[in-house]
Amino acid sequence: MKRIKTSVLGAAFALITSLCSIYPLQAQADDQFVALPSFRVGPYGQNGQAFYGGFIDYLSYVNIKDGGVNGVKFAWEECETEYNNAKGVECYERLKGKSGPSKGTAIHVMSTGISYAILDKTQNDKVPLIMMGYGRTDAVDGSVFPYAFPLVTTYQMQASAIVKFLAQKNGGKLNGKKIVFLYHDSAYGKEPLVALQAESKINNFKLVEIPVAHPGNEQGAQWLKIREENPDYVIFWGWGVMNQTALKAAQKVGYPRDKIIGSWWAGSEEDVVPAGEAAKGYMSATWNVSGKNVPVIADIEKVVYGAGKGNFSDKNKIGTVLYNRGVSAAIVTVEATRLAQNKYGKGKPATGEQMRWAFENLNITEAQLKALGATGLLPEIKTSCENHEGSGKIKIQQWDGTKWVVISDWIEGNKTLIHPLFKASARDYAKEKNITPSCMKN
Amino acid sequence: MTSRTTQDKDTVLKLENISLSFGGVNALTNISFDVKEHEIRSIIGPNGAGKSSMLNVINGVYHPQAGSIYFRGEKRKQMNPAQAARQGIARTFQNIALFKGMTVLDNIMTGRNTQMKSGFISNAIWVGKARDEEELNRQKVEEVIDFLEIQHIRKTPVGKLPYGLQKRVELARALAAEPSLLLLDEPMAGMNVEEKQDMCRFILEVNQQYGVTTVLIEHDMGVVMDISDRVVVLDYGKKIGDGLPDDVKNNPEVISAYLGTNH
Amino acid sequence: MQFFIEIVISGILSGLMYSLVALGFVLIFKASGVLNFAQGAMVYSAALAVVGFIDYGLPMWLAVIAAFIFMVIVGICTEKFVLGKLVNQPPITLFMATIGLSFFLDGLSPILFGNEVRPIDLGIVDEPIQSVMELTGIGISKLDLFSSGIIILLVILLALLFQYTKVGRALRAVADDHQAALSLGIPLENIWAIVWAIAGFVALVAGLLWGSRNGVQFALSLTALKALPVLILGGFTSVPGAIVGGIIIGVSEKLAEIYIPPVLQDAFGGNFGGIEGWFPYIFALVFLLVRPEGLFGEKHIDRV
Amino acid sequence: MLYREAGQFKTSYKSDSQIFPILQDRIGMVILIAIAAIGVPLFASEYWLNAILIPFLIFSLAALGLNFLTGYAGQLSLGSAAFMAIGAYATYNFQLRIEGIPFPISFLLGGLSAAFVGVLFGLPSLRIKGFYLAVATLAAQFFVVWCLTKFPWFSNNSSSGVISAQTLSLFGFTFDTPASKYLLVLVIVSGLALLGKNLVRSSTGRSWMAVRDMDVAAEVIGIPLMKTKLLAFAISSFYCGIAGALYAYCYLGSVEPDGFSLDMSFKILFMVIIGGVGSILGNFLGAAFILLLPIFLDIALPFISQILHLPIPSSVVSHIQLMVFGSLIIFFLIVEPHGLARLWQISKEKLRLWPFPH
Repeated sequence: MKRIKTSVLGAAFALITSLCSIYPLQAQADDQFVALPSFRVGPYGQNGQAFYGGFIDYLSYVNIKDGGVNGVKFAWEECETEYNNAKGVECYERLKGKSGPSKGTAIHVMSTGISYAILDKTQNDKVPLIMMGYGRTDAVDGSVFPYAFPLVTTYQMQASAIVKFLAQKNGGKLNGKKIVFLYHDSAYGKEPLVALQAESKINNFKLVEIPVAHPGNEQGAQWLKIREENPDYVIFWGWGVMNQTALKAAQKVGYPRDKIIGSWWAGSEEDVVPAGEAAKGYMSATWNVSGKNVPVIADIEKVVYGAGKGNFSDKNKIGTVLYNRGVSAAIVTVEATRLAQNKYGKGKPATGEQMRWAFENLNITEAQLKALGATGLLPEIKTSCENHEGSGKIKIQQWDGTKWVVISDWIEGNKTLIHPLFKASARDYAKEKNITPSCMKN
Repeated sequence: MTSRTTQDKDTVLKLENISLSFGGVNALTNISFDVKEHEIRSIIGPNGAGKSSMLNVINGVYHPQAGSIYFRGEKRKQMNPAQAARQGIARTFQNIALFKGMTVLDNIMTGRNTQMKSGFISNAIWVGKARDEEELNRQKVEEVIDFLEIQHIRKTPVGKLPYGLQKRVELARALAAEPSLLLLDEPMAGMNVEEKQDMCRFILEVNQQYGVTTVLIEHDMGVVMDISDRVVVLDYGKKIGDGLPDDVKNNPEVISAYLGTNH
Repeated sequence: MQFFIEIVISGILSGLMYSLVALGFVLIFKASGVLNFAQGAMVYSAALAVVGFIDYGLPMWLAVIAAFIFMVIVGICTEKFVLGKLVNQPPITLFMATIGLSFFLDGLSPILFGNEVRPIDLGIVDEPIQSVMELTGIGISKLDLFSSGIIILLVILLALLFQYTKVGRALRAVADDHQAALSLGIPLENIWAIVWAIAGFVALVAGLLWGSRNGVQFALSLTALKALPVLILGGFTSVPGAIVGGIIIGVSEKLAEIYIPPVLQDAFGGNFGGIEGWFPYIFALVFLLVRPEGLFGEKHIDRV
Repeated sequence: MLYREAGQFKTSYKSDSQIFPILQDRIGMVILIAIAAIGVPLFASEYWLNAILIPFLIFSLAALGLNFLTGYAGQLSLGSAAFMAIGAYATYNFQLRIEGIPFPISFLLGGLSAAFVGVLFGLPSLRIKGFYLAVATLAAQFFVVWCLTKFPWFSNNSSSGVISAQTLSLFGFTFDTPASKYLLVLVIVSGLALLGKNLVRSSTGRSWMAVRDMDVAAEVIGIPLMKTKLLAFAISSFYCGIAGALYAYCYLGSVEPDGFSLDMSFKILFMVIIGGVGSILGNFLGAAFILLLPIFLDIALPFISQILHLPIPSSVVSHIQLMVFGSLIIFFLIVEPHGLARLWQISKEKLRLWPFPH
């Protein structure tokens, strides 16, 4: 016993001392470093795997195919956050130390919670925080959040766009209709509330809000309630296990799935496959299409996996919604890098400040997307200081039991209604933190 | 509710027709006896006679269904053990009830707890009031430690001590409270001869030097007859004898209880 | 009214699902006085094992058997390497050990069986029974009904086991009094190993039913949290307690989830849904204060 | 040879009841404090300050809080994180709603709010014990988090329920650099740790331990159970509350109720178990261990996999972490129920004799 104890003690101290020797290693000075606090385990690990797999595959694609941007290769490092805020912060601190001269090109955390937790830090460290389809949405106002970018589109705009879609289905109006909003009871699920409340006023439909406590693997009561309410549609803001549970529960109470329309975090293969038959007919929003028929996705499979540099051992995730979303996120990041180099000098990695400027002056046109072989994969993006969102467009897709089928063109949310909401909340934030809103020139 | 009674001053404790039962099972039935100042009062009887229950009634661990208890003339139906302790009733237990996780010193210090007044805030700040108080009580405790000759084990965790010493520490804890009435539940059970002799010596000294009234439960007849002033005999929860050791010894009922039923 | 009935029914059905998990706790607690927090993790592991073995190419029935064997091994190892080493430790220590165990299992099983979310198909579509639906307008889930049937069957099975088999008698003896059992020459280690195996089996059944309900994913190990209030209510040592407690919890939480939030909303404004998370605990807690020994647990007196 | 108390005689009870009776320990402590207060801020990298040292200190404090309750007073609690949440949110609201309140005051008030709620959820402990109580504390865990999520007032009506901490400034000095935040945390934590140490060696601590070891006997020697238990709950929650406030203000900067999850409560419990139940030092050792272990595995396992030429995907790494966690808990409970603190003691015993075996 004694021996064991002392050996344990030895081990414990060895561990601690060896930890003291960890010092953030510098990345290659001439690389463009991308920090990826990713998550591949824990309750949401599935979603993380697909997204970051796609992201990394595209970066290696760019490295292999055209040797990076103007010869500047991309370097990246992952750090497992398990979707946990505290771990996210630790990862951020660890990765930012490694980013060398190009101090954190851009950081993608794919977690609203973590993005909130590191928002201020990224601000101080001058690292652009890219929140594509998640995170602090009032960061759309770049004069208050110069370094935060809720790119492509936000929860509020998405909700508004979904309402618009439903209106279109009903010949343009939703008067007297009843819509249930079933949401994950967290920052993620609550963001759209303001938008939907506003929409229900102007479109005068009845909005019924039903929250589901984390993790949401028990929704019996909620769905009974829905069945009692018997709404015309259910707008569904689920995440992780909550999604397939909801579809199952809907089936359990016999609520038609084709009247349920989910957010883009409730619209991936990972969400519907486990629900099996129950998921058939279910719709969801998305800002990127799935499938391998997009040229760039096919090319990635050919080039990257051909070279044996793929991020996945089995390729079945390629072309899934979240994989393609990862690719889309990477495309935007790469294009920003290109833009930054064009302004601040080709052939050398861009700094955080320079990347910030690039993200704030993005203009990814249809032509550009075509050139990249990403036509229709994601919408056009044009950002400015007033608009860190850049698009606000989504498509609606439907699960046919085997794959997601896009059933709409790009739908834009009601900007004139939603963006003022962002402005207001950004102003409050500025007041609370006593920031004086001002646009950065470069 | 309390009421003055007309009994003579030097009766410390008086029990009148105490009855106690657990879910229909009678542990004590209609028992009365008294304890006088400075005496050593022994309670004897076969196993399961209700001796320990008797002590538990006296210091409020059990609450009798019937009967009344007079402590220093104050009548009480029942009280909780903490109150009893504050009124100066200390006790030891049949099977040792020390605080296993703590050192001998700390165990005995807990005995002083009723005397320590400083609140947790001053305790946290430590310097000043709390510290002085700690020291004062530490001195008291050290006196007890010297008296019971356990200096050498001061800092040892009680769990590590042999049975005999644990019994002694438990006595020390009780004495540290400077009780006016001391209840000892088989303090010599499972001891060898020397240990018993020591323990007897301590009990007698406590009783004589400090004049502490003592109620003693003990199996060893020899010991009981030697040291106690008066003896109560219980059997099956009933009182079958009460008086001076010699009278009790010759009481036929008692003899039959001990010999007739061979426990 | 009809809606109310519907809520109660669905409450009863999902309550029985909680009972199933609670049952595992009770078995182990009865026999070895350990509150096995890892029961939830065992449910998760069992379900994962089933789908895992299916992925390895086994047919369903074989996968189930294989999973059962896996659970038995887990149980025996737990007894040998964890609890066996902790005899005569205070119950709280054992409890914390099982928390450790639950972490261990949560880590181990995904490595062995993969952590992709997968469905379990018992061949029953989880939808309301049409005939009843048309007749009364009340929706009763086929799967839930089926599950309840299984659970009741399981309980009867266990009851028989306890009543009429040698092992069962030994188990009861152990549950009543370890020392006495020892003196009767019943080898505790084996008994405990058996109990853990049975608990593993219960976990397996739970895993299958819950898995077919929500798909097999990490959240299955959170079913333990649903079972704990049931235990408080029913008492740690009573099988009927687990069943009744489960039903009470199931119904009360559903009713609460439906009827309390509107009241709060009128009082404070805002949205107060999602009280299922804590309601069972507060409910059980209040119940405890009134009746500390639970529904069927027996009172005990502190001896000095 | 170096570590010997020979020739150090105690001439008064004062000197005998010092925290560090042995000279070498006192010297060591002084050096340690010097390093922590001067060396670290000067030389430690931002990563070490922000991502390791600050959370380390904060969790040590939370563990200390839980240790009062579980380690000293013997009441197992699974709801520590909830009380951290209360501390954080209460402090936030005091800062927000009381104009120009100095932050130490609002921290104090935050702690007191946590203490108050702690007492409320402690009340059942008078009637129920052991597991029943442990499960009852889960009620606190879930209920508190729910309340903070549901009443918009707590998060100042932020649409997301997330609060972002105001900047701390005192007498014109703002704590915004990692180093300054670190020092602030260091001062508060070490101060509270000292108070805690005093508390547990005083009559208060003794009555806690008495209740823990045998409540009936404790009552018989005049320790009022109710008062003692509730005090334990109050002080424990107070410490957790302060820890929570620091967690929000000096570590994450913005928190949401769900952040204070059951996992966090368990994490804190493990720090107590592995560090040492019923020990002050243990909390620090435990916190260091539990926080550093995953980071260490993150970095070590890939190395190992390279050496052994077998690829370990990051998902497996985290699962292995879980397993290691679990095994360690069990291991410590079996081998050394008193945790790292006791191992530290043992090694000191050895040092005293070294180099002579006996």
